[in-house]
Order: sequence, then structure tokens, then C-alpha cells
Amino acid sequence: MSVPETYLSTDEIASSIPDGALIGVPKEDGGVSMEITRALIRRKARRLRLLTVPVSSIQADMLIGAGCVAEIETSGVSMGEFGYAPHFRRAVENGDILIRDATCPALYAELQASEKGTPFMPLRGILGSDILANRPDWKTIDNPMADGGGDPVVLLPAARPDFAIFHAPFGDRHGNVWVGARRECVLLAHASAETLVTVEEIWDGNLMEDQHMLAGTIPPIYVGAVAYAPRGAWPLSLPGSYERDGEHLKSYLTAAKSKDGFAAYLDRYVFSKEGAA
Amino acid sequence: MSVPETYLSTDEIASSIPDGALIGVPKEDGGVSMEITRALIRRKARRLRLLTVPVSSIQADMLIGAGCVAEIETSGVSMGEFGYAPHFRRAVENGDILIRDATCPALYAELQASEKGTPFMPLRGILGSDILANRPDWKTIDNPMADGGGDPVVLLPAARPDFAIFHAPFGDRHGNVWVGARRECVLLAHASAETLVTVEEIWDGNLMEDQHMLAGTIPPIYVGAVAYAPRGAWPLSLPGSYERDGEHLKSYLTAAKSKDGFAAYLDRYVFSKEGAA
Amino acid sequence: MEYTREELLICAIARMLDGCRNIAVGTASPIPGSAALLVQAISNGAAKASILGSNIHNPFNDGGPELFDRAGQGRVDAFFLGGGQIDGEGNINLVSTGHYPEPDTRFPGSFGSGYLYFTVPRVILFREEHSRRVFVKKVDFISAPGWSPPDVYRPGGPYALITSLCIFIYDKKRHRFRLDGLLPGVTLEEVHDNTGFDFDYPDHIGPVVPPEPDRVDLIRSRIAGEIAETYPKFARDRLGWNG
Amino acid sequence: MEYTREELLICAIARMLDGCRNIAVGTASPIPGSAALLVQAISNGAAKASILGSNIHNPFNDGGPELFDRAGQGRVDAFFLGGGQIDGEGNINLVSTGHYPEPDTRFPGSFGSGYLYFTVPRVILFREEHSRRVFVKKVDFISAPGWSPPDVYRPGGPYALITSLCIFIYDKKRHRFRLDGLLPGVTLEEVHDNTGFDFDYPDHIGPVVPPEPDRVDLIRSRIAGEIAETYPKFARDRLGWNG
Repeated sequence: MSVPETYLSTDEIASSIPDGALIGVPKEDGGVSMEITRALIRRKARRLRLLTVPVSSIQADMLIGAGCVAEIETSGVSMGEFGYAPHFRRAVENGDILIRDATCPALYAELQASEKGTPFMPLRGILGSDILANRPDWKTIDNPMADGGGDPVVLLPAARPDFAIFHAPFGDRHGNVWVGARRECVLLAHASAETLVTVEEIWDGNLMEDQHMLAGTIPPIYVGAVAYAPRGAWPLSLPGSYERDGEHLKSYLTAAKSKDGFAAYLDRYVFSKEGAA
Repeated sequence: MSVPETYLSTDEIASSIPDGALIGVPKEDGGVSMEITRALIRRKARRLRLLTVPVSSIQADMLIGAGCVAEIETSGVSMGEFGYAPHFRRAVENGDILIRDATCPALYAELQASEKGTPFMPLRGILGSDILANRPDWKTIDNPMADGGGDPVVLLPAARPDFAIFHAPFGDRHGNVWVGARRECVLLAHASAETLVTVEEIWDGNLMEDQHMLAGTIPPIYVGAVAYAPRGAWPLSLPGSYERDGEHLKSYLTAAKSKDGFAAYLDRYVFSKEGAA
Repeated sequence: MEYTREELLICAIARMLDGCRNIAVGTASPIPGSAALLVQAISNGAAKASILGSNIHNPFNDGGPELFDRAGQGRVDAFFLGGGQIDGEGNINLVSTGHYPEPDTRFPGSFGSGYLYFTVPRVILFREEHSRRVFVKKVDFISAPGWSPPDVYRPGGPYALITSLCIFIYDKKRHRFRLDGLLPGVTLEEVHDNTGFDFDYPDHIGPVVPPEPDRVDLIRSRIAGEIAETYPKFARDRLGWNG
Repeated sequence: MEYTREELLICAIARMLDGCRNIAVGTASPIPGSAALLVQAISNGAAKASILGSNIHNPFNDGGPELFDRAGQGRVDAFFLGGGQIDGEGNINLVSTGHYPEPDTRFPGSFGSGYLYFTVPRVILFREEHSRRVFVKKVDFISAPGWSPPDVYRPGGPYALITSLCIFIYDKKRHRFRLDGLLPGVTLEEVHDNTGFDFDYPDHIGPVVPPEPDRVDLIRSRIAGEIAETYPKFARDRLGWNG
């Protein structure tokens, strides 16, 4: 199966993302485009603002470690069972990046407001937390639907990433991308100004004309660019295709303990493009 | 392919819907369960409150004509190119049913608020309309995100139907139902207390375990009952399976011109269960 | 070149859609739909037509809310609306005549008008019946207002009104229609006689610009077949399609 | 019957989940996950366990927002949370110690706690490390408060706190924990020594109820294998699974 002519390389996609861009990325098992992540580090992207949907792991950590990130809005960055995300932790502790702490459904709500073109989205909870106390952009009003006042509700402003970036199981030669049941990728694509995707495989046919595939397809109206990148989520998983590479994630954490170790890691896996075993 | 043992008949489903229930139904080409509609008329359901998502045609018109409906919240009831919906029109003109006029995205927003468990959803537009002027349950506030006040926004309250009712292409023997890309059925199922479905075909296997079908599947956690009803949308279409029966719709309109004509229609197609040619 | 009234209107609408990238067409709209498909055909992929009811000409796949969500984001450039009544300020009524909620005549309902009239920059009103019954001084029920106070967020609104007699352009500053062109054989007097609202007009009112011959060819050769998927009867009876 | 500490805790949690229909378990939670699967197994289909990271034990399929939306609707009955710090009023801190936003130690972040602690009726706090570092007088950052003023819509909140030393039950009226049972070999004094907050306790504090033998059998025969799909190392090392 040949790669569609309209497809770009991941380096071409990375070069279309300017410094300072607001980038929306899915969580660890949601189809992370590690290939575009590595290409962003290769092109020495700077001052990126990350919006994790709603959390992140090695993707955010690597970008922070490589000096690409100025700001992150997130509900959590962690390497899960392997431990803390070392660069994230260090950068926040040292004040090297601006952190905007959130809670998962608030980030979804910010994107849903953007998806609908409505200025805000109301959400229960959050009240009385220091998350809310540190978010001057989140407003609290008394529920206008309640009789007799009171009943405070938090309003989240619409968040519109400049770019949604993720990795999808299929792309076809008509510009369609298939994410299946990963609705957070659909949400992210709808909410963002433009969507940049790497795809694991090329789908023979038109995804929009296949009644079974239609429900999981994102049409070209949302998609700015596609690159073919087999194993493009590695060392993370692409559910349904491959598991995450736990050994590699452990070796990443070992490398990240020192500046030199991390530089050697980037040399090997990012600048020399050495991939999965 | 045998019918799963857990499935009910459409008459059993209709008898589980009490008089006075709030029922959410999709639009004409969205998978209308005409079989449950006919069963509701057979069981002489009364005082139903319809919420059309966001519009309706013969389904609402037949239920109104048969005296099943006390109230309807809708953005429009029409027979499309065949003309006005005669019972709807007459019932509103005579004041026989309570009408709550809306506009399409406001109905989606009411359901989205219910889907999220949030008390309301903001929406642009609507301001200055007589739709809004006649909806005391819709509130207007100044956008709290705007600097300096002003910028009014309409808030729609959450609407939670007692029952979502629709017709789906597939059901399996694990309680799953597949609606494909008809996201308004997913929204309706999420927003409602319980979902009652007729299915066109039985899917061999587990829809939740098929990676391609997963995205269009509604899992059992939302589904109260399923009935097997081939051609269950007739005389409306089930996109991907069959077109609507235009000749039948015309004959419905002819019958609906008189009380006797409509009674004869119901006798033939509802009480005697005469179906599609 | 000879042309039909349908070809004239399709080409007139197509000129109004110049520069639009996403054009959405709602229910029961074969002439606007043909115009949208024409613009799509001549745009080299820059313009996308979304024809409600078409299985082919639909760039969306995410269910009912999607079109409205895209309009809310400013991603829909043009849409079409009609009205049981339309008045001189551009207010449209799709609900009922007489006193709401006990009307004299009930129409189907407002559909998406209460939202799309606010969010889509170019809303073209299309109503073939040009009579004082339809074009009234003041609508009995406002499904969507023609204009809003300055503090209302409103990127959208009426752009033109097309009837079987003429084309009006909407003046957003004055909240009034201005007569822009007459259909063949129609006089200003005839428009006045059949219009219940005041409107502006220039000293010399000319005919609607005739259709471009290459576009008429395109309508006959390609667009008739494309719109036939959704409106076979219209394509056959009014565009001469014999597919 | 002999039993392990894990079996004791799994059975203790399972008793707290009695009557729950939808039990959701988040990241890095093998013991709560095993308890949820145990309740599902003995419920004859009435209880559904949703194990984050499992491809089998997940009744949802509609992407990231779905669990939160269902919780917002009151359709999730029980959930589990931890905390880098937890204080005596039930406030939890998953963000950082020291002065925010320039912390001494940064934790991963609040995840869904700021919402689920409000919307899920039975939130069970599970934190094995029982130390004054974790169980503090007052958390440095409130990811989610243990209680809210009466005008705040809050069907959810803390139900119990389970540690490697004991089980506390949360008193929603007094906003305080009450010691409910000690793990084998643990004394009240030891709990006091390792807890930075005040808590209530009865005159005679007994041990945590031992696990029901039939449930221990079920854990060993079935649940170990089910949880192994998501937590193979835990199942092998701590439940003796040899699949």
C-alpha cells in the first residue's frame, strides 16, 4: 500500500507548527503521536504551550526536558507505574515552566465549549479547591436555574488549541483519519483550529463511505496534515495494535536522571531517529 | 440468526412506558422506531410528552392524531416535501396539545447538559426571538467571561427524557446496540434515564469487542430493553438499509384528512399490524 | 444563450457565495443546493457544499449537533433560510400566524433558524412565493430576528432575499432590504404591489445579471446529476436531468 | 482460614461497596480494582466494575469524558482516590507540597479528583503509606475538599480511608475520620504516632473484620486472573496468580 501523495513527513508537519503554538495532545493510551513529538524536538521548537487531554506522560516530559515548553495546562503528568515524570517535576519545582493545574473533566469541558463555539461550559464540583483558587480564568456564578439563588457553579472558558496532534490507526487517501472509539481525539479535532495526525496504516478505500468505519472517522474538514508513521506512538501503545514498550520507558527514566543521559537519549532516539526494536 | 432470549416484543416495551412519560425521539432519518410508535398507539398511551431531537415527522403526527400526546417540545414537525403534518398542525391550532417551540441546537444543548449532569448549557443566538420570549425556563445572563459586562448568552436547562426511543441497525446478544455515526442517538441515550430500542438485525458476536464497530455502539449500561423489529423504521428510512416509503407517506396524508380515514389507517397499519409491502 | 429561471437563480445565488469555503444547505432547498454544488464544482476543492439529505455531498459525519457546532465556531460561511412570513427588517417567522400560542395557521417550526441566523455570516433568504401574505410589514412570530442590538454577539445575519420576482440585498446598517435586480419580465410596480414591507431601491433598477454561459453548461452537464441524488424530481422537472 | 493482608483489604473494601451498581477504579489501583471485580463477581450482574486500563472490564466506550459525564449524572456509585497528602477533614492533595505554584515537591496532578470527589457518593480513599508525611494536619494544596458548605451541590464525598495500618470511616456531619478497625498486629498507639491529624475512635477498637472464606476462595480462583489483565505483576507477586 503506497503512501498517499498528499501526505507530509513528520518533519514537515513539525516545521508547520510555530514556536509559541498552543498544542492539544491526548493521554498516554489515547493515540499519542510520539513521531511528531520527536520531530518537534528535532526542529528545536520553543515556547510551546501544551494542553493535555486531560493528562500526559512521556510526551509532555520529553518536550519539557528538551526545552520546547513554556507552559502546560494539565490534570496530571506522570509515568504511571514507572514513577514520576522527571522533567515535568523538576521544571515545575524550579519554576521553569508555567503550570496551569486543572482536573480532567474541566479540560474536557474547556474543549467542549470550543467545539460548540460557546464561550464557556458549566461544570459541577471544583468548588473550594486550590485548583479553582489558582485559575482566575475560571469563574463561579450562582446557578441561574436554581430557585432562590445560591448553588454556585464553575464556568470553564472555551479552549481552542492552535493544533490538535495525535496518532490514529488509519488514514485514507481522501484525507480522512480513523480514530475509532477514541472520542477525545474527535473532541480535540473539533475544538482545535487545525488537526495534525500521524497514521499507523493506510486504509484502502474511503473511510467516509464505509458504514462501519464512518462513526470513528474524522473528515478532512478538520484535518490540516497527515503523515504516515508506522509505530508512531512508540514507546507508548496504540490500543488494538501494540502495547507500550515498558522496557524502553524504564530506560527513558534512567537516562532522564542526568543531563548527559537525557542528551544521549535524544541523540539516539530523536536526532538519529533510532526507533523501536 | 435467532432472536436473543433477553429481547422483548415491541408491545412489551410499549407497556413499560407509562402514561405521562417524557419521551425523546430522533428525527426522520435518524432511526425512528415506528414499531414502538405503533405499539404505543395500540396500548392507547396517553399524556405522553414528546421531545423531538430536534424535529419529527410522521412519528409525532401519528401519536398526536391517536390522542397519545399532551405536550411536545420541538424545533419542527413536518412531512417535508409531502407537506404539513396534519395532526400536529390541527392540534396546535386548536390548542389540543401544549407546544414548547425550540430551535434545533437548543434541544441538543438541553440534552448535552443532561448528558454531562450539568444544570444548564449556554448557547449563542436565540436572543430577541419569540422562541425565547415564550420559554420562561430558558434564562439569559451576561457572559461572565466577557470583560466589562454585556454580551448576553442564553442558558438552556438540562432535559432528561424518561425514555429514549429509537431504531438501530444492529443489536447483539450481549445487550449492545449499534447506531453507527448517528451520534444524536448516542446523545439521546446518554441523556435519558433509560433507552428502549428496536433493532433491524441481530449482530453475530459482541459489538463491544469489535474494534471497528465499537465507536458506533451503545453499551448495556444505557439500554433498558431491546426488541427485534425488521423494517422497524418503516415507512421512514433506515439509512444504509432502506429508503423511506414515499407512497405510503402520501397515503398517510390522504387518510389523515378525515377522522374516519385516519381511523381506517390505524386499524389497518397499527391495530392489525399490516406492514410494509 | 437561452436559460431557464432556475438556471438564472442558481447562478445569481452562486455569485453571492463567492469566496465561501463551507456552504450548508438545509431541507427542501433544491435551487440553493444546486448553487452550492455549482460553487463547489468551480472552486477546485476550496469550497465544500453540505447538502442536507445527501449521502455524498456531506462533509460531516458526527450527527445532528455537528453542523450547528461548526456554525457556532464560525466554520460555516453560508446557509439558506425561508419563512412563512418575512418582514422588512429581515425578521423571519417559521412558527405561526395570529396570536401565539393559539395561532391562526401553524407552520412546522423554527428548525435551526434561531441559531444559524446569528452564527452564519451569509444567510440567504430564499422564498419563491412573492406575496403580501409572505412578505409582511411585521412578522407575527419572530423565529429569528433580522438584526440584533450591538451588545449581542452576532457574526451572522441576512445577506439577500431571493424570490420569484426579484433579488433584494440586506442593508445591515439600516436593517432594510434594497432591491437589487428584477427577474425577466418583472416590473418595480409588480414588486411593490406584492410586498407588504417598505424597501429601498435605486433610481434605475436593472435586471438580475444573466447567468454565465459556462456555468449554465456546468449546471446542465454535471450539477443536475449531482442534485438529483437528493432531489430527483426537481432535477428531472426543472433542470431537464434525464439520468 | 489463613489470609494475606491483600485479601483482608480486598474483602474489607468489597463490604464497603455493598449495594453499588457502578464501581469505577482509576489508575494504579490494583487492590481497589480487585475489590470491585470481587463485588461484580458476587453480584450476579447487578454490579459493574469499570477498571481503568482494562480492555475487558470497562462498560464504557465513548472516550475520556464518558466516566465523568456518568459520574455527573449520579450513575457512578463508588470510586477510589489517593493523595500525596490527606488531612483530617478529608481534604486531598495530589498537586504539591510547599507554597504553590513554586512547590517543594511536585506530585503528578489532581487528575479527576476535583470532580469525582463531589459527584460520586462513595469515594474510598486508599493510601497504603501510613505516615505523618502523608496524613497531615492540613494539606498544602486542596485538589479536592473533604466537605463543602451546604449551598454547594455535592452528592459525593469521602466514605472511608484505608491504609496499611487501619481503616477509618469518614463522618460527613463532623468532617472527621473515625477509626473503625486495626489491621492485624497494629495498635492504636501506632496509628496515633503515624497520623498527623486528630481523629475519633471508640473506647474499644477492634480488628478489621477478617475476610469471608468463600470470598478468599473467589479471589484466589477467579479475581486474581481477572485483575492480572491490568496488573499482572500485582496478581503474580501479591495474589499468587500463576497464569
